[in-house]
Order: sequence, then C-alpha cells, then structure tokens
Amino acid sequence: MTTVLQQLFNALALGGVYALVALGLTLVYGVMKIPNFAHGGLYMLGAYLSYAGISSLGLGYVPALLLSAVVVALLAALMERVIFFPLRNAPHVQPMIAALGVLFFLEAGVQLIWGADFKQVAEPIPGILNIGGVTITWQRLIVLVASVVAMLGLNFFLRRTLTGATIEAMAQNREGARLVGINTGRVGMLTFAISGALAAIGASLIAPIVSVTPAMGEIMNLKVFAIIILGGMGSIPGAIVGAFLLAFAEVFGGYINLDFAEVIGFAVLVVVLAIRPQGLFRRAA
Amino acid sequence: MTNPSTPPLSGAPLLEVQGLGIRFGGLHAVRDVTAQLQPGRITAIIGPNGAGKSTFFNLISGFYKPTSGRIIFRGEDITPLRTHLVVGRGIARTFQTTTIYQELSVLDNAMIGHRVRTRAGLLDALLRTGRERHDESESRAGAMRALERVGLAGQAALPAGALNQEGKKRVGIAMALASDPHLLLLDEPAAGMNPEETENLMGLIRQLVSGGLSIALVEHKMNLVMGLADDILVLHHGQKIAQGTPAQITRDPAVVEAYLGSHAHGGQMGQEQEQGGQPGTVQDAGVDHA
Amino acid sequence: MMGARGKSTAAWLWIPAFLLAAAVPFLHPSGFTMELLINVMIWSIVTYGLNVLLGYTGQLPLAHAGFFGIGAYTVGILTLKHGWSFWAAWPLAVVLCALGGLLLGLVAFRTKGDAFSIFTLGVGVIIQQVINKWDALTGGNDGLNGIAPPAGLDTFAHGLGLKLNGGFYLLALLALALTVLVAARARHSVFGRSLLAIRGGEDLARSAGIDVFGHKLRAMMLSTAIAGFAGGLYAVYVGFLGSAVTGPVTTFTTLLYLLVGGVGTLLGPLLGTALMYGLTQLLKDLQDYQYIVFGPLLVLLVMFMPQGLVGLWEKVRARRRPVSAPSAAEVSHD
Amino acid sequence: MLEVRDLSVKYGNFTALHSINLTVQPGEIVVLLGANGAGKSTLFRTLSGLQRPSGGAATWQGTPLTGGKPEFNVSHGVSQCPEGRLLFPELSVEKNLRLGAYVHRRDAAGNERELEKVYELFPAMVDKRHAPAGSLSGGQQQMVAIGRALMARPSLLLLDEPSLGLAPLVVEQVLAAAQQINAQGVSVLLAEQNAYAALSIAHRGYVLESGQVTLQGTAQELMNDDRVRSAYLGV
Amino acid sequence: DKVVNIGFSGPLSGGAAAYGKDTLSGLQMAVDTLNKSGGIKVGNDKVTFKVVSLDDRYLPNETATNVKRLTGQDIQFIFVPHAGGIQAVQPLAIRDPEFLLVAYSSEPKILAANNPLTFMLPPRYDNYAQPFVATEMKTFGKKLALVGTSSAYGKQWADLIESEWKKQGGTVGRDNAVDYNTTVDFSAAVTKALSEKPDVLFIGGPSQPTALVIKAAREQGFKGGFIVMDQAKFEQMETVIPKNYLDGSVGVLPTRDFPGTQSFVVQYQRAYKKIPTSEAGLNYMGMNVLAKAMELAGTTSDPRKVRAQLDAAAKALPQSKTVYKVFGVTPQATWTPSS
Ligand SMILES: Nc1ncnc2c1ncn2[C@@H]1O[C@H](COP(=O)(O)OP(=O)(O)OP(=O)(O)O)[C@@H](O)[C@H]1O
Ligand SMILES: Nc1ncnc2c1ncn2[C@@H]1O[C@H](COP(=O)(O)OP(=O)(O)OP(=O)(O)O)[C@@H](O)[C@H]1O
Ligand SMILES: CC(C)C[C@H](N)C(=O)O
Ligand SMILES: [Mg+2]
Ligand SMILES: [Mg+2]
Repeated sequence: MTTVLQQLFNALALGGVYALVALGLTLVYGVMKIPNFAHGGLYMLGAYLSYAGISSLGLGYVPALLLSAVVVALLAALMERVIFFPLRNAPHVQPMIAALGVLFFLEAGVQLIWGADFKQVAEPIPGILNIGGVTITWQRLIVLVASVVAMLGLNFFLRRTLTGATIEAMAQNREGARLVGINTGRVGMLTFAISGALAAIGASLIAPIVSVTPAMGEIMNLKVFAIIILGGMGSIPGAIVGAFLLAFAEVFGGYINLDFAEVIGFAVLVVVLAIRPQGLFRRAA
Repeated sequence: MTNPSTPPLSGAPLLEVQGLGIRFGGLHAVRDVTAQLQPGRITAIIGPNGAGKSTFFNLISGFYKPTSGRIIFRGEDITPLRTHLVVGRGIARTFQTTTIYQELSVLDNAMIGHRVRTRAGLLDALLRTGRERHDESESRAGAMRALERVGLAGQAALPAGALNQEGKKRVGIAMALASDPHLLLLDEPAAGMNPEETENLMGLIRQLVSGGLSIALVEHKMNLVMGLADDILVLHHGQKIAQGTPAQITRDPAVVEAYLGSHAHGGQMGQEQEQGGQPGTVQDAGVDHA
Repeated sequence: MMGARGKSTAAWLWIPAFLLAAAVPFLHPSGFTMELLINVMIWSIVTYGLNVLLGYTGQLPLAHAGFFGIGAYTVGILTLKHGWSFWAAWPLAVVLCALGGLLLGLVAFRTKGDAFSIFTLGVGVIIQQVINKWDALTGGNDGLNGIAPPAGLDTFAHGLGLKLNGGFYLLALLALALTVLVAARARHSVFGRSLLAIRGGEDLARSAGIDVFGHKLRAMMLSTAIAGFAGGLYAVYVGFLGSAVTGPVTTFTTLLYLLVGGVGTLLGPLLGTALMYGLTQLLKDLQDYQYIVFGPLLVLLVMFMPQGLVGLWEKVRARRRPVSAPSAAEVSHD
Repeated sequence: MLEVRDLSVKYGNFTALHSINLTVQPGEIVVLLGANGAGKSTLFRTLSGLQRPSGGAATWQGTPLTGGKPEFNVSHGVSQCPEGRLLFPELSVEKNLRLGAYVHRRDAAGNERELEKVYELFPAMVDKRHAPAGSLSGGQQQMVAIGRALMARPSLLLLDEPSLGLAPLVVEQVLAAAQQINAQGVSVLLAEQNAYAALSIAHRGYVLESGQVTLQGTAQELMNDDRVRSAYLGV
Repeated sequence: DKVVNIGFSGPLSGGAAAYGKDTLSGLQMAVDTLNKSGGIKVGNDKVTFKVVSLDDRYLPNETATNVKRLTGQDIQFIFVPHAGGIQAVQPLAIRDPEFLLVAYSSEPKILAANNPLTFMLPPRYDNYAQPFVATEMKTFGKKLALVGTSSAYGKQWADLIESEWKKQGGTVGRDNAVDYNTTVDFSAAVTKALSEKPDVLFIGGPSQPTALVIKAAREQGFKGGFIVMDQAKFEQMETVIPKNYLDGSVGVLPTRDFPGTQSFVVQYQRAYKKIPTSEAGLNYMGMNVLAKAMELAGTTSDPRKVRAQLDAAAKALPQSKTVYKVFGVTPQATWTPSS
C-alpha cells in the first residue's frame, strides 16, 4: 500500500516536471503553431544558467533562477525575431528544422562552455517529507506546486487578458491582427520571451532533482511534444493533464515492465490519438 | 421568368432528400428538410446568412454526414457514401470561397476533377500499364472537354493562380464538370462579380443546363436567381420554409420578410422600392413538388 | 505542357548521369570516398521514400527510420539467423514494410497535420524501442553483427576488377536508379496527380472526387516500402545493425536532407543527401565546433533556401532566362 | 482628408497600381468601382498599411499611411474591413469584435457601447457571440469583419466589398449603416461590385481600370455615364 | 621526423559526451606527454603522434562510418570506447585495410570474438562478480534487487551479478533496469525495486545518474548495500551526494597506490581541472603501451607486428607511466591489469 502511495507521489512529482516544461511549449506550439524543438535547448540552457549563477557568481538559488529566466527570455525573444519571424509564412517543417538547428547550437555551445560533465545544483530546501512511510522531497513538492500555479497563471493570461488574446489573434491571422492595431512583432517576441522564461524557471526548479547535462533538453523534447499533442493542441489544461497522464503511464506502466516505461508514454499517445484524433481536450472541429 | 427549356415535371426526381438534418453541438444547422430536385433544371437555394445553405450542400455532397434523414440520388440511397463516392455517383460541387489549386496549371486542376472517372492506381503508375496510359490520356481529354465548356481551353497551360477572380471561378467549375456529373452544386458562384461578369456566368450556367446538366446553386444575387432558377428552395434557420417557382417565391410573404426585403422581383439594390407580393401563407404560396 | 517538356528533358539527363556514376568505382577512388558515395546513395533512397509522403502528398511522417529499421532487421535476421539469401530476404523486407505502412496508415491517417506527424513519431519511437528490447529476435542493444555481403556480389565485383566495395557501389547505384524511376512514375501519373491534389488541400481533393484516405494509404505504403528497401541494402553493406539507427534522430536527419534538397522534387532527395551527408562528414573535422557551425548552418539553409537546392537552381535559371510563361500581369485583364 | 498622390504598387515586377490620385474629404462617402483585378483591394491594403507602395504617398489628415505599419494607421483612425475578412477563426465572435477595439483598449466603457452598436447592426451576431468565428457561415463572417472594423471607431472607414456573400436584406442594412456612420462624420471609402447600391449612398466615385483611375465624378455623374452604366450597372 | 595519427571514435556530443570526453582526455594526455618528451624512436625515425578524433554520438553505426573514414586516411590504430561501437567495427579490423582496434570496454564478448587485432584496455568485468557478491551478501543479506542501466553493457552486467548472486545462494527480485541516460526521475524505479524489500541493490551507469539512484534509494529509506557497476566511479559520485550515502557499497575503486598514479593524477588535474577516472587512466596507459609496442616492433604501420609486441610493451612500461598495475597482455586480446 505504501508502495502504491509512494508511486503516486512519484508520478505526481514527475508529472509536475513534465508540466512545467510543457507549458512554455504549449504557448509557442499550441497557440502560435510553431514546432519549437529548440524549447528543450532553452530548458537546458536555463538549468545551466542557474547552475552558473550559483556556482560561478555565487548567487543564491532564487536570484540565480530569476537571472536565468531573464536571460533565457531575452534569448528566446531574439530567436523569434531572427529566425521564426522571417519563417512565419513557411510550411511547418521549416521552422521545425531551424529550431533543431538552434537546439544543436545551444547544446554544443553549452558543452563548449561548461563541458560535457554532468553538473549538480544543490537543493535549496534539502530534506524529505515523510508522511506515513511515503517520502517526498521538498524540491519535488515545489515543482508540483509551481507547475499548477504556472498553469493557472498561463490559463488566466491567455483566456482573460487582452495581451493573451492578442497572442492567439496573431497566431490565427497575422494580417488580421495587424489590421486591428496589434504590433505583431512585439507580441511574437513577448510570447517567446514568456515561453523561454517558463522553460528556464522550470529547468531551474527541476535542476536539483536531475543531473544537468547538455543533452537534457533532447530527452525532454520528445516527451513534451507528445504531451501537448496528447492534451490537444492549444489547450493549457490539456497540457497539464497530458503531462500527468504521461507521468502516470511511465510510473505505473513500469509495473508491466520498467524497461518499456518510455515506450508506454508513446503507446498511450498513439492509443489516445487513434481513438480521439484531436487529442483529449479539444472538441472535434 | 421560367427557363423556356424547362422539361415537364413528370418522372422521377433527380435528387430527393427526406427529413435531412445535422447538428453542430447544440445548433441545428439543417433541420428536417424534405425536398426534391428535378432533372435538367436549375434549382436555387436561398435564405438568410447562416440559414444552412452551404451546410445543405455539404450534406448532399457527402462532405458532412447527416444526423438524421436520407439522401436519394437517381433512385439510390447515397446517405452513407463517402464524398468521393458521391462524386462518383454524379454529384459535383464548388465551394463558397473559390478554392482551386492555385499553383497547379488550369489543365491539372481539371484533370484532378476527372480522377473519379479513372481507375489507374499506384501499381499502374509504377509499371506504366496500359490502363495508366489510357487513363492519362483519357483524363487529359476529359479535362479539356470540361475546360472547353467553361471557355478556358486556351488557358489550359497557365498556372491557375495567374487567372483573375472570374477565371478562377471558372476553373473551379471546370474541375467539377470534369467529373462528368449529373448534378452540379454551385455555392455562391457570383460572389464578388460585377454585373457584367455575373451576366457571363449566367450565360455559362444556361449553356451547361442546355447540355443536359442539372444545377443547384446558392446565391444572394437576386437578379441571377430570378433570372436563372426554374425552382427555388428557401431555407431559414435550417428549415425549408418554401419551395416554388420564382414567381411563387417572390410573392411569399414569409420569404419576403425573412430574406428578400425589397428585392422580391430581382431588382437591383437601391432601385425603386417594390412591394413584395401579396399577403398569403407559406403553405399556399410555396408549392412543394413532393 | 510546359511541365511535360521539362519532365522529358530531365528524364534524358538521368540516364547519362547514372551511366557516368557507374564508371566511378573503376577510377579506384579512396576507400573513404567509396564509403561516402555508397552511404549517400543509401540515404538518398530513404529520402526519396520520405518525399513520396511529404513532397507529393503533403503529409509529414516521422516514423521513417523505423521502417528503414524494419527493412534492415528483416534482412539482417533472415540472413544471419535463418540462412536466407539476401536476394530473397530483401524483397520480403520491402513487402513487410509496405504492409507495416498500411497498418500504420490505417490508424495514423485518422489524425491530420501536426498530430499526424507526432503520432507517427510515437510509432517510430515504439518501433525503435521494440527493436531495442526484443533481444531474442534483434539482438537488442548488442545489435546484429556480421551480416554477410550478398551472395555473389564479391565474385561479381572481382569479375569487374573491383573490390567488394565496388560491388556494393554498383548495387546501391542500381537500387537508387530504380528508386528514382519509381519516384518519378509515382509522381507523373494519374495517381501522382491525385497525391498533389491532396497536398494542395484535402477538403478540395475530397470534393473533387478523390479517395483521399485510399490515396494516402497507398502513398504511405510506397513510402515505407522504399525506406525498407534502403534498410535492406544498408544491413548488408554495413554488416552491423544497432537499434539507434532506427530512431527519430535518423528520421530527422533524412527530413533535413529532403528539405535541403527540395521537397517534392525529383532531384532534391539525391542532391540534399549528397550535400548534407558530405557536409556533416566535413564538419566532423571541426570537433567540438561541429554543431556550433552545423546548427546555424541549418537555420541559414532553411531561411535562405526555403525551396531547397532544386528551388534555388530554378530561381537562378528563371532569373537568367526570361520566363516564357505569361506572368500574372499579362493574363489578368483578358 | 484622405489624399492619395501618385501612388504606385508593385507585386514583384507586376504593377498593380499606376500613379493613382484620389481624395476623400472629411464626411464623404466615396465609392471605388472597378472590375475584378482592377486594383481596388490593392489600394485598400496600401491605405491600411498592409502593403507598401513602390511610389507616391497617401495621407490621412496629414498623417502618412504608407509606412507599412497597419497598427500605426489604425491608431490614427484608419480602419479596414478587408477582402478575405482576415478573422481569427478560433476565437469567439465577441473576442474578434473586442480585438477590433484594440487601439482603444484603455476605454472599456466606450468599447462596450460600440459593441452594443455592432450587435444592433447585426442582431444575428448576438446568438453567435460565443461561437468560434470560423464556424460561422460566409455571410455571418462578413458581418463580423465589418463589425470588427467599426469597433476601432475610425475616422476613415475602408470597406472592401462589404456586401460580399451577404443576403440582400443585410446588404441594405450594411449600406444603410455605412450611411449612418458617415452621418456621424466618419469618412468612408467603399469598394463594391453592387455599383448601383453603392453609388446611391455615395457622394462621389472613382472608376479603377487596370490599376489606373479612368473616370471620376459625383455619384450622379457616374450613374449617368454610359460606360459606367454598361460595365458596372448592367443596364 | 614522422607524425603517426592515432584514431578515435567515441561519443563527443549527446548524452554520453561526458564519458567519451573522459576517455579521449586520457589518450590526448598520453600523446601530449609523449610528444613533449620528444616522441619515440622507431627504427631511425623520431616519431610523434597526433590524435584524430571523430564523434559518433555513441551510435555503433556511426562508429563504423568513422572507422572507415579513419582507415581511409591511412590510420592503423583506432581507439573506440564503447562496447557497441567496438563490436560493430571488430570485423572491419581484419579486413583490408587492417587496423589495431584499441577497445575501452570491459565487455567480455569483445574477447569472445577472438579478434586478432583487438586490444582491450579495461579488465573484463566478470572478474568482479564473485568478490562483489560475496562481500555484499555477507554484510547485508541474501536478497538482491536490480536497478541497473538498460544499455547492452549494463544488462550484461546485471545478468552476471544475478547469476552469481544465485550461485552463492541468494534470491533475486525482478529486473528493474532503466535507461540512465534518458530517465528524468529515478524515484519510480527505485520505489518499485524497494517494494521487494531487498538487502542489496545492483545499480550503475554513468556516475552522476548512478549517484541520483543512490540518493533516491536512501531518501526512500533504503539502508542496505549497493553493488555498483564499473561504469560508475566513486570519486565522481562523491561530488554529487553525501559521502555517507555510499556506505556499504562495492564497486571499482579509484587507484591511488601505483607508482605512476600520483604523477598522473597531478598532471591530469593540471590539464583538465578535474579528478581523473579510470576512463582517462586506462586510455592514458593504453596509448603509452601502444607507443612502446611500436618502438619494440620497429614499425608504425603494421598493426599486426605492433599487436605482437603489446605484451612485452606492457611489461616494459616505465613505472612512472603505470597508473594501473599491469601483468601483461594476453595473446587473446586483453591485458590483465589488477584493480
Ligand atoms: N462546422 C460547423 N461547426 C459549427 N457550426 C457550424 C458549422 N458549419 C456551419 N455552422 C453553423 O451552421 C449555420 C449554417 O451555416 P451555413 O454555412 O450552412 O450557412 P449559409 O446558409 O451557407 O450562410 P451564408 O449565406 O452566410 O453562406 C450557421 O449558423 C453556422 O454558424
Ligand atoms: N499578392 C499578390 N501578388 C501578385 N499579384 C497580386 C497580388 N495581389 C493582387 N495581385 C494582382 O494585382 C491585381 C489587382 O488585384 P486586386 O486584388 O487589388 O484587385 P481588385 O480590384 O480588388 O479585384 P477583386 O474585385 O477581384 O477583389 C490583380 O491582377 C491581381 O492578380
Ligand atoms: C565502463 C566502460 C568500461 C564500458 C563502456 N561504458 C561501454 O559501453 O562499453
Ligand atoms: Mg454559405
Ligand atoms: Mg478585391
């Protein structure tokens, strides 16, 4: 029984990790329809910047996290301006390949600067919470809470604020958006900046749990794309549910055979899409 | 007002819909429509914006599956058929906003429309079988016939996107004609055309019908509708509120109120206000051919 | 009409090109050059397969490396463990991949657009993982080692005064020629025109009377069959199979080749593969800076050569020679 | 006043507009007649900033409109109901309309008032306010496009074939609305295939052929012109 | 003067880059020191070395391509640091053109191939099983659970430990191998392994993820011991997790007490600013043995002749270069260092 409970917590914590990374991606992929494979790269960079902030600049955990968020946000905005904006009318494969190029670049660049070795970020609040034999670390709890807060915030932002609406408007019809007076250039950059900041914050929160390596973004990429499609493109609650679903599938699917844990995530995706081609949270058009 | 070449109303209907309906979520876009289309005639479907006209066409062409009712075409129940099979049975359509393959040549567009009449598949293509060669020349010929009918034979080699608006509309019609249909559905063919172009289009439609084709069209241009249609079907809120000859329809007060306003007699906008017909009820004004 | 003329002149160019290419091994280039050329040919075959779906039909499948793997492992397992001849195993591998494509298509084509791509990506990952985990059949992580060259290839090569490599080269060239022929015919045919219609707009194609689902399925089968065709060849050429080569990285690499060469063109897959494969080999000398250069290069290629090499070539040609087709200006006021 | 001077627009090496000159005085309705492909939409797109001209100038109340920044133009009172509608298909009708008032985003009360006016003009939209714009019928979408242009509370309203796909009754209402808006001091530039209807509400008009202005005059003059009558009035 | 190129194909980017870089660093350092001391004398030539390294991202197929490229450049000595790549290219070594494959992997299968041109650097890991199992079983108890990495290499390790554990009379739970390179959070796998209440866990993959597995296990209250696969290095794990988490673990320990070890460690730390592991140490030594063998064989271009002198070279290696103690190179393929 405690094992099941423990696994429940494990799955929740893992889902939180996935959700945090997936959220930034939903914004650019789900809303703006740009398959930004560089998202994993931004995530990875975010982790490294936090690491560097702490270990090289001697910053505290939170200032390092904030610094990382700001830098990655700026970088993401720059990326939009230089790469994705010019490609806005191209078929999807093109921004996708360009994004892969950015991912390669970031990965190699980080490896060049910080080396290929795994880095470790210390937990800001070390220690374990033990509830009746079930243990969960504080950091995982923070990740879990942060992912839910980020989701609520993002949902509110998109659905309830005018800026949120302008992002969606621009994604759906750029000329139309300009006609009503939206500065689409700025909105595009803003969107990427938010997405980048989310990736960096997520990465900084997750870094103490995992090893920080140049390749960490690659691993995450496929998973978060799967999550977003699973939840239904553009649906923010969908992304969250997708994230937890994937985590649960991986954790409990492991009971069938742990070896297949990663496949199980994709198997779930394939099954869900076979039954509901539009994803879980999207109404059939 | 009635087309002189109108055949008599005897014989089996070309198309018959019975209790046809579809809902989108809570919205009943088309509801319980029963109607018949006679062969060799031009049937216009009119009604306010959002009345369900395009949806009605989408149902007939197999593009949407109805949530209720049946569609019978030339005596066969085609309700469950997938779109390409419906086209194969002889119903072709054009879209409300002109959709053609802009980057392909005019001829290619028409040849695509002829695909449904050919059988050559992947293996034929790979092995260059006799059927492939036959079908290829056959689609070329079929496409050229269609282009000639719409007067585009001379522009066959041009990219379709290079044509003007009217030309594109004709490409769309040619694509539909290339499938050798019995019934052609035109959704707002004259939208965005000026009177001169509209006149040309009407000539084209008349010519097609005299060649034996039956046509159903949706249009808001009343001069076109009144000048062409043998029969008019009026939809409102997804329901049929009247069906009859132009003369009958223009006199139908329900139609006048819901839709026509001052245009009951096909007058141009802003011309002398004309009073629309005599009072009467839907039932006795709209003559159903059922 | 124009298209037809362009097509036939191009067709005439392919034949001397292949004949010339066949002479290459007789000039006894270095082992590495041969290795490079053979790899380019094998990978461009995969790219042609991808092109059938992405280029002709407008669907982006991301399970391609998986089918490449199924083809390769079919040949590997049958020849290595069951003593089959390569010449029997190879066609079977192609058929298996076509059937696999059929199965995948039946389900995957329920989804559209990006969801289709991610769905197939999921299937690709699953294929790779199954290959990786099914130790008993595929050798799992160890892979399959020691797959023998096709029977008779060595003798054949020696008969021509070539090394085994030369034999592989000629075999790959033949396979490539066949693939190009298939790709050309699949494109310039009644069937191929229907694929283009689907690429241009599914709804329109559907209402024009095209059996969209059926055509997509067949395109998928052809596409995966070609991938398996390349896979079989790869298995005997490299002699070793590991599951890694059947994963998404390989798919994305091929996609890159296609994009650089020119999506939907006949020459593009070959050109793109040659350039990008060569380039990656070249960049390896840059060591740690390899991806620092490669990444931005990718971005630049995509941004400044959106139509790929073939598109670039056509643009240059169009600029040099005044177009004979009437421009939009001339036809819009008739 | 809208002043268009020697305006030329090119698509690649094809010239769509050849040194156009035209004006719209404050408070005027001016109609633009022309066959398909004459360049009407090109002119509209240029005036709203979506298209950059290759030569010449256009100013509204002295403000240049040719900077290629639609957001600048709309914030200076020029708003367009474009050809092809350019709606946000997945957003609700109401969000589409509200985004039309983006330049007045700080004036919430004013926007509410304007929204009410649009719903009054198109009562059919009230039922559809929460439906995604893309699910609407063609004519309904046209209503949203017009409504969205009105939400910007322009001083110069550019209507590119607003009656496209609208039922006759609604066409009347739209043109009546244009007249009414004009009565409140808004200048209107209108392209319309339905030349008779357009001329009957307009003060003046221009005829555009192959990218050149070939005829201009008061509405009455144009209506009596033989060429106009045969080509655009179908008489 | 002659420059002899030494080939290398290993993961220099991607998930296993750290590992590949470590192996390369040892090779590179050996070459640098050899060159700095004026190179070696082969016949009458003064010979210096140059490393030609190619990235294969840990993909065996890429290794094969790289090796063909290296041999195409007339390189006859090639280092490959991963079992998959080694096995992929072993058949190539004896094809025309031949080359000496310097294999850094402890996978016994590499020896089983009986390839006359393979030189295996690390001790084959099957030597570890018996002592590891005996120690842990005696200290903690008879129940073992497995959470190794799911690489080919890791799985074979797990199989070995499993059968040895059973042989010594213990019980083994289900195999819970996970991929150490791609797993984001090890908690679930650890929970599952711990649900069988084991006394000892078999773990191991790259050092850092291995440390995280240990951490997860300790955090979930595991008090038993660990058998750590040789890929994970204690000296690296110590930098990630509290030292006391490692109490009661057996694994391959860093070597500190051989004559050359001290100077190697000092030199290495100066050059690379980190602690050297056996990845660096064994490749360093391997290169030195190779250079010595060239001297003894009097050739830099005949891999078979050089191969024949490896044993003598290993024995003749100066003390100052002995990071690990070596008894000699067996005719089969490997040498037998002690650890
Ligand atoms: N796919 C859909 N999903 C939801 N609602 C739809 C869909 N298609 C149409 N509708 C709704 O169904 C109704 C009928 O639409 P339809 O397009 O058939 O109208 P129409 O008669 O063609 O109008 P118009 O003259 O403006 O083109 C409209 O209210 C529309 O919003
Ligand atoms: N993006 C474009 N690229 C190239 N040519 C274009 C483009 N847009 C329009 N044209 C051409 O410019 C000319 C003018 O087009 P425009 O759309 O302005 O005409 P219009 O008067 O609005 O016609 P319509 O009545 O069909 O709306 C046409 O010949 C058209 O083909
Ligand atoms: C630890 C090393 C000796 C083995 C290496 N990890 C391999 O894959 O073969
Ligand atoms: Mg409609
Ligand atoms: Mg226009």
